[in-house]
Amino acid sequence: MLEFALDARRGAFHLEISCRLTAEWTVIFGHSGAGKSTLLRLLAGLDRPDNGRIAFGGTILTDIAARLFMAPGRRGCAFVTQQPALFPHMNVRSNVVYGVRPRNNLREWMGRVDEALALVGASDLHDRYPRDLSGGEAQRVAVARAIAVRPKLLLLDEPFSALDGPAADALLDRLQVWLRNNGVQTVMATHEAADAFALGAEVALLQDGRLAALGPPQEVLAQERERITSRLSNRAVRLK
Amino acid sequence: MLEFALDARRGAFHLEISCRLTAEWTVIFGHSGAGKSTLLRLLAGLDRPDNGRIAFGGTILTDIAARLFMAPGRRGCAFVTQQPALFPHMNVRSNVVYGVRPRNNLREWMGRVDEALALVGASDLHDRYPRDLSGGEAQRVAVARAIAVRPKLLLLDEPFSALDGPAADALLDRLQVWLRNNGVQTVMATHEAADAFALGAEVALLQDGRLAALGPPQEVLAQERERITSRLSNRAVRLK
Amino acid sequence: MDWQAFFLTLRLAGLTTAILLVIAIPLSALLVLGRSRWLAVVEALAALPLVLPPTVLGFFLLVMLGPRTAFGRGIIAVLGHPLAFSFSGLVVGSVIYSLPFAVQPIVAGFSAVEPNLVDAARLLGAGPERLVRTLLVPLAKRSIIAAAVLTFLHTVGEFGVVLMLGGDIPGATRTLSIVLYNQVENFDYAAAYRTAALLLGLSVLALIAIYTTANPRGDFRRSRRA
Amino acid sequence: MDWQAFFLTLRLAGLTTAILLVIAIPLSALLVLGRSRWLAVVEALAALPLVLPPTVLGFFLLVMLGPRTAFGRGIIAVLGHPLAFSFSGLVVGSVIYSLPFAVQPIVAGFSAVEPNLVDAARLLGAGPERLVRTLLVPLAKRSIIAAAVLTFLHTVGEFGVVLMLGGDIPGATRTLSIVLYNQVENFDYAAAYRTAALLLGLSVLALIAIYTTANPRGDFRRSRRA
Amino acid sequence: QQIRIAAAADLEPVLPPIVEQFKQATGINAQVTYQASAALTTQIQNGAPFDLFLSANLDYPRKLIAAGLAEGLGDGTAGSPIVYAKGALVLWTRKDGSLTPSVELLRNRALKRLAIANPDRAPYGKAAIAALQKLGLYEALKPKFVIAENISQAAQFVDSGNADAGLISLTSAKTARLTADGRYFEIPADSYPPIEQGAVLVSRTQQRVAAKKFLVFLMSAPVQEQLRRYGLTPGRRVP
Ligand SMILES: Nc1ncnc2c1ncn2[C@@H]1O[C@H](COP(=O)(O)OP(=O)(O)OP(=O)(O)O)[C@@H](O)[C@H]1O
Ligand SMILES: Nc1ncnc2c1ncn2[C@@H]1O[C@H](COP(=O)(O)OP(=O)(O)OP(=O)(O)O)[C@@H](O)[C@H]1O
Ligand code: MOO
Ligand SMILES: [Mg+2]
Ligand SMILES: [Mg+2]
Repeated sequence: MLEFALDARRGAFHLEISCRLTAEWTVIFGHSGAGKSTLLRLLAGLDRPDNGRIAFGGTILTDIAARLFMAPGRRGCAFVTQQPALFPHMNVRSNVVYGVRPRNNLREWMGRVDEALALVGASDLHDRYPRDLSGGEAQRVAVARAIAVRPKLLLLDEPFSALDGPAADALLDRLQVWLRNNGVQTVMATHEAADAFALGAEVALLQDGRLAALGPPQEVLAQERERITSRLSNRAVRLK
Repeated sequence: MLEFALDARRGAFHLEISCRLTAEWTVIFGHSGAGKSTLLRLLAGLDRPDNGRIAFGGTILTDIAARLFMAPGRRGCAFVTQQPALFPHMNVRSNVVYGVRPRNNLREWMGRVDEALALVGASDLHDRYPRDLSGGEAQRVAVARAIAVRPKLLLLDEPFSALDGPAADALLDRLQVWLRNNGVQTVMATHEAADAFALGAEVALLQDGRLAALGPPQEVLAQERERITSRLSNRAVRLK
Repeated sequence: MDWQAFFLTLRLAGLTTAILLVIAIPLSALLVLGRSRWLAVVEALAALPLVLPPTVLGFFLLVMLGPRTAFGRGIIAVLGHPLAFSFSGLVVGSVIYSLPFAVQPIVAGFSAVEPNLVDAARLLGAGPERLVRTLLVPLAKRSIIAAAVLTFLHTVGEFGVVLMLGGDIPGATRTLSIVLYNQVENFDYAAAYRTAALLLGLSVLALIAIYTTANPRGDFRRSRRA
Repeated sequence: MDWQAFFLTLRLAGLTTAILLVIAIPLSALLVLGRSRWLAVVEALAALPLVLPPTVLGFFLLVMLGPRTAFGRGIIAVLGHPLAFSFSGLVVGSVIYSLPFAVQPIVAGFSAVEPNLVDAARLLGAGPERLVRTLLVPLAKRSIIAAAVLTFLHTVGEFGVVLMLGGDIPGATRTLSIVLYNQVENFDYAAAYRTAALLLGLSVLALIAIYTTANPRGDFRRSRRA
Repeated sequence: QQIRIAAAADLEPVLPPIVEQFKQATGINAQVTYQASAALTTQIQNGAPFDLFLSANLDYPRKLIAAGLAEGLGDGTAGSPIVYAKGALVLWTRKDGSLTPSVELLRNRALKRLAIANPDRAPYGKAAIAALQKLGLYEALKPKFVIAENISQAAQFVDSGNADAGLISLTSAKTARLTADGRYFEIPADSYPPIEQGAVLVSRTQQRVAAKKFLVFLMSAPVQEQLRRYGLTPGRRVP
């Protein structure tokens, strides 16, 4: 269970959100600039809020009033940022293995890397260097690197924006099964409302730094649904 | 008119394409790893092919046999790369104005910047630095920077992957009008087949480094259309 | 404190640093952006002045700039006097000796600039000159500061070349390092300690000022969003 | 050619470079990753050895390490002899004098590493030590090479500190720079030219080897795809 | 057996054959470090492991004696350094220049730059100033001085053509290198106080006997006589 009350200013932008996420998979939905990345960075511990606290599974990750701040690497939390920040001087295997612990069991190591890469469909990229990957390949490797650490909490910031719809859907499905089996709570920022439905995820709707709604997609995206369906039908019509 | 015959190897990947693009707007469609970015980089002059030539509007841009290679900045061509490579030490205005010439007319300068930023809906970002932009904002600024130079040929590599569908559609519509008015030929890589229909663009379908088909979307995406419409309908159904 | 020597030293170090930045920035850009294999040789040559003891380098310069070489005679014909024993001579000597201090960090700094950004600038029509001015220099700012600090401080402390080429002429070539050396050699330790303390004190203050503004700590390390 | 002096010099320069990298890498990491305002002061102090003429610095070290200070007497009590006039003494002097050549470029190099990558490593649980070893050092490779080259070459050419602190004892403190200086002082120019030519020749070869491997030109500047 | 000698830089052309002869005669190896006398004095003050110090003047040895760091054996007492040689000052020019060394040259307007050694500590520099003052030329020549760290550097200033003439030591002028390219004129010995060079035993030496043997050898008649060849006048006789 992830619980937080956060208050953070970035220039004119003001993020002020307080909520409790209990679902296995939460989708943070919102337009460009709504504050999705800002929120995830705070949760991951990459930034500090001006005020507020974050607790996950009973552990306090951030508590400004109590001067508590747990380092990003200690939160049991993995974060796939919007730009896949792969280490350019390491090949894909070394990137994926970077966060794996303990570091003394080579077979365990290699096993985890293979599992993670297979899951994202990047098994043949082992020896490549990041600059030799396509945009979508880099994103998949970044996801593999995050799940290889076996986090308790996984934060994803538009992780499949460089993949086409079918590929992203297939990947999400596989990922969902794996994460469920491994008991990982996931929070994913996206601007694809359809993802929420496909995943059967809880939806947190961000608007301008506030939480506009929280609940199942059918409720939260009621308005949005109209717009999306009409657009989808339009397109479907145009396609025909 | 853009005409090229290219042969380039990158590790095990082999790009071999020869075609002539005459449409105002061409969409390069293909799965992740199909070779979209590789092709655009060759057209922009960021990479050299192993063999082949590129000609645009009668000018030869690249001709390996004849040892001709025009520098990227001289091709009358702007390129929005898949990662928006904004200059981190300059604010948005300075980024957008960077390629504008001549550099002696301040009003012209400012006019162009304002026009470009307005077109992509980023007019309020003038004074921001790149690290203070959201993912979608950065992409829009990158597009503004490219069109501010008034290119004859515009290359876009998944320029709106960080925007939600409606926002991307609206932007594409505005951009199409502007580009038409300014007589710019555009080549855009995307994995959203729907874009091709929306734009009424010609489609070049890439598969594994080869040109699988070239023509109007209705023809080229015949197979693809089936998959897409069924998926769209599925989703539309799930949404209901 | 010999204030004349103090200001002479400042002038020498300042001028040397300025000249070296003007030389080292384009040279480093060439080394980083160029593609010829010969550039490794140029880069190696640019590091060489360091290998020789400064007094020996000073001696070679003394001979080379003097009237016994065609080069030296050319200079004398132009200036009307040999470069040695003049302020300009010291500048020439210091520039040559400190060249590696400027080139090495700047080459490293330019090499670290994201190639993606260089590509972006090229696409927008930037030629080499603009690339260096608007991209490499500001993005390698920290390396350029390092180069300037190394060059400046080293010239302040420079002694061997100055000793050889200078002739200890007050107001022209008597720098603070010579004064300090003379104080030590003449067993005037009290004066030497005073001079050294002043020099160190001023340097520390200047450096703290530079480092506080150059690295606004915390902020500098802020990662990019999104 | 005085081969004893030659190998002594290599040993001194090699050891000094190794020690300085071991000191400068963690120090630079602290300066770059730390957040305290006092770090600007530390950074300033680390640049100071340059300000003093090497002979004067050598003199201060000589006095400090000698039997006339409590510190020096302590060292003599431990070692049985003063640090000065021994090989270890030269190492100490060279390390102190060359500190800025190592710290300055490395700090600049570390500063240039993408904060996004540092964040990514932290998220994956890397502590400071791992961050430095797996990320900062390999990504600032070019700056570390610059630091090593500056330190090594400068120690080869180092003269003032060695002269003062060494006492020119063959096999212990007679380095090539002293030999070369003595040859020049003794009007034995032919020998001086030979020694200098050999030194320069070897250095050029070594440097070309370094720069050809460190910067595979063209390839190095290849931009990231996608 | 081995002794370590700290010797003034101007002895570098002089001492090597003497050391060789000493080794032949006694089997003792003398290993010499040549540096400016002032630097050597500083080093001895701070514990340098030398057994003997051959300075280019008397001041530095006296200073060490006063500090209890060295022992003189001159006059048969421990109180004063042994004067092992006296130096001579010469005016030196290059042969290929238009100037011939002479007192007249010092008055010549064509003389633009005159190299001297640092008068604060180099004995030849002190002597040069004294001589010029005696000749009444000091004020006129002062703006033309270029000051070198030591005699050998003063010679380099002239030898490289950057200075027109230099007041240097006879020992330098007599080296093969400088005789080949230059001419010298000996400054009259009565125009400057004698350049006496003193030797002392470093107090903390472990090689007292061997070091004294070297001093005795240095002061022996044949060796003293030999010094003339290198441009030094023999010092006083050993008592
Ligand atoms: N330092 C700053 N100064 C001003 N505004 C800022 C600053 N930092 C962030 N912002 C603004 O905060 C808003 C939220 O940014 P955030 O990156 O969280 O958006 P997002 O929801 O992730 O958008 P996207 O989908 O485009 O990635 C944006 O409008 C951004 O411009
Ligand atoms: N140096 C290389 N070695 C091996 N393979 C390479 C190299 N460079 C590129 N590739 C491969 O070439 C293929 C085409 O890459 P490209 O970036 O053009 O794909 P793309 O169509 O843009 O994909 P995306 O939609 O994911 O961005 C990819 O499979 C990539 O892994
Ligand atoms: O031998 Mo000296 O002490 O350099 O004149
Ligand atoms: Mg975002
Ligand atoms: Mg791509």
